[in-house]
Amino acid sequence: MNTPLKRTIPKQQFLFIPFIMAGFPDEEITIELALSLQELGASAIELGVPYSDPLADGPVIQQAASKSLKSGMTIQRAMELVGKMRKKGVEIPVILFTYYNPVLQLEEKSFFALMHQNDIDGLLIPDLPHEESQHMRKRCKQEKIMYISLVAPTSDTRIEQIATGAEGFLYCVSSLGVTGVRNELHKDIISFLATVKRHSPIPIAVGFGISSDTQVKELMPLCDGVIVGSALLKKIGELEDLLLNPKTKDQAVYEFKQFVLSIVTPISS
Amino acid sequence: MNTPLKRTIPKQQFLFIPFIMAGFPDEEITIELALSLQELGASAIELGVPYSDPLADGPVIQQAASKSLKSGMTIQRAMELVGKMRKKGVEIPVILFTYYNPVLQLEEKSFFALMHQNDIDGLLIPDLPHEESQHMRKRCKQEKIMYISLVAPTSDTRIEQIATGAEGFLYCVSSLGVTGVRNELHKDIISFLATVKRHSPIPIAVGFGISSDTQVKELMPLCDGVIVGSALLKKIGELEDLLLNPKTKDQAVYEFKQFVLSIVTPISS
Amino acid sequence: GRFGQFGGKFVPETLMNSLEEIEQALEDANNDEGFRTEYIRLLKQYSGRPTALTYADHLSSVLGGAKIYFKREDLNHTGAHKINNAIGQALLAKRMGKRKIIAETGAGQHGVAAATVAAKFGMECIVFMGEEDVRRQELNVFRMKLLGATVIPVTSGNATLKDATNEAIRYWVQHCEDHFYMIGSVVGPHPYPEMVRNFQRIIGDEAREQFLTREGQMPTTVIACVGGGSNAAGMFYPFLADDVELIGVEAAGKGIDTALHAATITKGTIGVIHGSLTYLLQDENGQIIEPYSISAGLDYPGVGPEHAYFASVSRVQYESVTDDEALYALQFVTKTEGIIPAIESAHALAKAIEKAKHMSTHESILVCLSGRGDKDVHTLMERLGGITS
Amino acid sequence: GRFGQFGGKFVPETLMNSLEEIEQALEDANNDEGFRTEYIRLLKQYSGRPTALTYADHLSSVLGGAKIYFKREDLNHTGAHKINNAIGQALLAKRMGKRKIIAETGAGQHGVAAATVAAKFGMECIVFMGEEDVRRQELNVFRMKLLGATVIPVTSGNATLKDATNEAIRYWVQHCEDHFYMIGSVVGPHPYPEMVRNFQRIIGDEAREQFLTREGQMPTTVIACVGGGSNAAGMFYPFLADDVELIGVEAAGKGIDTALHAATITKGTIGVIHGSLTYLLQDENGQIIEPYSISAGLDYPGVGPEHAYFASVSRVQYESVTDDEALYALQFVTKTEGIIPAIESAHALAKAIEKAKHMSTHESILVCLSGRGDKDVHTLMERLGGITS
Repeated sequence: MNTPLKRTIPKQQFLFIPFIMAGFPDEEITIELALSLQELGASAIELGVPYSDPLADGPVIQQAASKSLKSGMTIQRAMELVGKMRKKGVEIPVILFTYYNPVLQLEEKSFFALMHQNDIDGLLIPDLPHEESQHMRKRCKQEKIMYISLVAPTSDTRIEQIATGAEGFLYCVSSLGVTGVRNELHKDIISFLATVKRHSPIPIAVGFGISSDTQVKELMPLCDGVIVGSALLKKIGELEDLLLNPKTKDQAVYEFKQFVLSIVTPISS
Repeated sequence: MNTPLKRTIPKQQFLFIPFIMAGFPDEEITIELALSLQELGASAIELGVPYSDPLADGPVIQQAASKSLKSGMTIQRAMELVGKMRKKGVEIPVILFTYYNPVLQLEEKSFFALMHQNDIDGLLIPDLPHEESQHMRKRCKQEKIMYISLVAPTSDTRIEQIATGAEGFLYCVSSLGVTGVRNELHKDIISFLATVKRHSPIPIAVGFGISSDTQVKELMPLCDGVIVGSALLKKIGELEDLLLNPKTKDQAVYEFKQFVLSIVTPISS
Repeated sequence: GRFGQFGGKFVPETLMNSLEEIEQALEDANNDEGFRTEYIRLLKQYSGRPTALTYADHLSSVLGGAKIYFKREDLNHTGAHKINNAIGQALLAKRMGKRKIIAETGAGQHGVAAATVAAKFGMECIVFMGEEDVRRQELNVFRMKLLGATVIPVTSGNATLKDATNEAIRYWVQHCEDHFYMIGSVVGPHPYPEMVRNFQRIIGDEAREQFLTREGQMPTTVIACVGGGSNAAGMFYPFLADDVELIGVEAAGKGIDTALHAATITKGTIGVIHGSLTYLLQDENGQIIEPYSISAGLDYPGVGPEHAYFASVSRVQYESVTDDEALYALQFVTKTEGIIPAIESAHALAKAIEKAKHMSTHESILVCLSGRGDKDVHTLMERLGGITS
Repeated sequence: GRFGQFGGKFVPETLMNSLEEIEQALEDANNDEGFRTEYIRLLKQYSGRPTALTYADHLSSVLGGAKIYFKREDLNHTGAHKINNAIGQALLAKRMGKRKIIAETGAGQHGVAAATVAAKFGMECIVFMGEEDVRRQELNVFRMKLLGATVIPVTSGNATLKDATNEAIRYWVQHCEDHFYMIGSVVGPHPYPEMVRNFQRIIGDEAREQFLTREGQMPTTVIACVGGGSNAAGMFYPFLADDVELIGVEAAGKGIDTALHAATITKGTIGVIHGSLTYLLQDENGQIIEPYSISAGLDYPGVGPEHAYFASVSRVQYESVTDDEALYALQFVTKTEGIIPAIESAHALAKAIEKAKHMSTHESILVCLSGRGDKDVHTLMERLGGITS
């Protein structure tokens, strides 16, 4: 099948890339949250595919994944959820965030067919490092899917190698570690980001641990965007019951948006 | 001190040698039981000294010893109990049956002094075999105390050696084993007793396991006497409460005597 | 870093540098005669190697078939083969200047081994253990604490070994700068499977030499149990080039036709687990399935990638043995040889017993008795309760 | 059959013939090179000897004094030195044509060793164990049953080791024709103390040679714990003629000035127990007193007669260590050396730690680490509960 003209990551604005989990707390709300994030100026959305063994994720995302899995979410349904989002008006780029094993279990042809059918723009596989992703990167290029690469402070001499040929944006792990809300930026973050910036032909976005406007403000001069995941899922988790109750849903979505705004204020202002 | 003319084990009659435990169920009853046994024709009395670790004794004697110990019985008190018996009229030979360790803890001089003071005629130490008893046998001879030796079916070539120089009577262990009531004579008992008889210059008495007139009848042609211990202590144990109650004591002593009679009938008839 | 198509380094980018550091250190160590000398010295003077090769004369004569030999890894310090690897990795960590050890553990055997070497080397040790396992294996938890280790109960996922491993990796990701992750089996990203196999091949090296000396020939068959597969990898490796039948025994739990088993190669499909491409138990959507076995050490949803390779090229035959068969073998060997094997090892023994009967007395089976069963006595009491009455 | 005035055969006449049979069989065995060959072969190929000599480098450096070495009897099959003797006596029983083994046991270590060799040799095994100990040591009871032994709970006396021994002797008296009584320590009537010491001297023979090879000289001091005293007898014997300080460590329980201890030589008097003239704990009327120690293996009111002799001629110095000191040493050694010693062995270790501090780094202490502490983990959990929180 032919692929439509792909969406791209905007290069002129400071990027705000939120992460949400497919099916958490349910499919309908996931769509609604995506719409809200688009409305709040998200540059793209990372949609997490829940996985049984998410070894790069902290407890907040693990728990969200676990709940989503229990309700029957699969990689295929997560991808189809993007198709549904599109129908409901989500127009910004959507990046599928999934561990490698679920991808591996789909025939490669089916996987890319599903990517296209559901209008998914990018792919991020946290446990497929540069050395192991050669084939997938090549295939994504052929299929015009952005393959998002990650660099970490420990990547060191590998940064240049990874940055070369990276697509969409370069995901910078802001501190050593798995995803999760943290209060302190890694002390070497400034030199790390400078190094990445020097080597990267594309925008660099910082993720893993961003939870406040202060952090965003600190980061803005150092990079081209931020990824916010755990902080959002934590909030969604807190609002879960309200979101699932039709009577309180709107109020909960409003609260969620207020929370997101509180973090991204430095960007919009 | 000078020792009086010693009592001896009669050689003309079939011997009935009962075993009772010093202080079981109490001192006074022990004396009374000794008197009863004398009255019933006992040729001698073995008086057991209770011991914490009576490894040659079965459960009945162990239990009697344990009770007696708890009431404060010691080897010295047991020996003094013989003195008391004498005063109450026990005139037949009394043999002190004691494990070696309590004897060892008394100065040798004190031990023999106590033997004499309390008019004790013999000594039997079940855990002092021939090889270890040389000194004690010599001292007993000097002190004119009968040192009672044991032979067992397993003694085999040792029988002759043990029998030579044995005093009083030769204690034949009727079956392999510790003291206790048994229903069956050791199969090789006949040839065993014949061998002992052949080598023994003194009467041979069979012990360890005699509890019925049938056994006594069977044994009479084979030896010169029987030792009855566990069967008596078992009966005393059954009568314990009655013996200790002044109101029922006489009846209990009567029952005890009836029981003894039932076993020794073949001898007296 | 591959065994055929299997293996690899499927880990977050954050860890790639650590893996490269380890590779580098390993290469240096391999070029340093002093490293191996120290490793062998510790195995000998601390863990008591060489472990015995025991001819199971009574068992063999009762079965009337092949002669059965046991490689006695149960006689190692801490009671299983795990210490071979823990000593090797601790030496490597020391060489790398890392004084803090991370380890994952299921039943606690590797955790105890890691805590043990950490104590001996004066290192800190943090052990991740599923909360469920912490509860079930309180004696081993106490042992680790007595050894000075910190035991972290893991509540994520199903709170078992798989999740403890995830959590250990997460912790490593955050603390890789000064921590060394001591993996307990031939699993994980490259270079772990190869490294652990090399630290465990002492089992096979010794056994092969002992057997040759004793019997003047090779065994007909070599059998070892396979969870992650470290004792099997160590046992098989030196025999690969020999004309010897190699059999790996997986845990069939309640039966491989039920959902309750841990027979990864027998029933699994190819995927990625804990950084490595290998066979694993997963559903059609690529979600990992919790395995089951009475044996905590075999209760793992993946398997070492080199075993996946051995299976793919048919050099090693992988079979499976149920809980009941293993328990029967455990009792049989205990009663005839006076050796209480670990339930893990009993899986290998069950296969040996089954095969020996159909072999001639001129043939022989060498079994890796990977650990002692003392740790399993509680489990056995529950399952065989009748024996105590 | 005497060590100076100590020892002897203070048993019922019924047993004298059995003792003579054993003496005769031992003499025959000693003249038969094949017997020793088979004994050594089993120790090596079945029990895993020689056991390691471990230099406790971390512990020694923390203490800053003498170099401490451990003779690792904990690495034996079944986890303690007890198996050395059980193998020897089983071979003797086999030679005598006896297929039924009687054993007494306190905590269960000797019972397990006896049940183990009985299984290996295809013999029956009946183990006498105080009812109180049966309750406290249910894991070991289960182990023995798994090994096919019959465990008889003893209710007489205080239902502990002393009474189990009495009961085993009583059973032996009744069944001596076809049963072999396998005593677990250097106690009992002649020839047991000498026989058990000879089956245990492999400890000292190996350790002496290993130490000489490793250090090129003799250790300054050799230390072993003493209950009945078999590990100490085995360890000390080969060093008797050397210029080496020998220290036996008894259990001081709650303190030797309290009634709760098992310091037989330190506080006992001469008497007869279980067929042997030796030191024992008794009251002034010659009744044996129940001893106390946190360590079930040292909780015995007597001591091997050869130790009484060594004490009387001052060749070995007997000291004592309290429960608390032993527990502290156990934890200290575990944390610094990664070895959880048996509480028994921890008594020897406590003395070694105390002495090492006051010795120079040129001096050395060789400690017999007689068994592993896995069996004691329950006891430790109760006593050190805090560690788990």
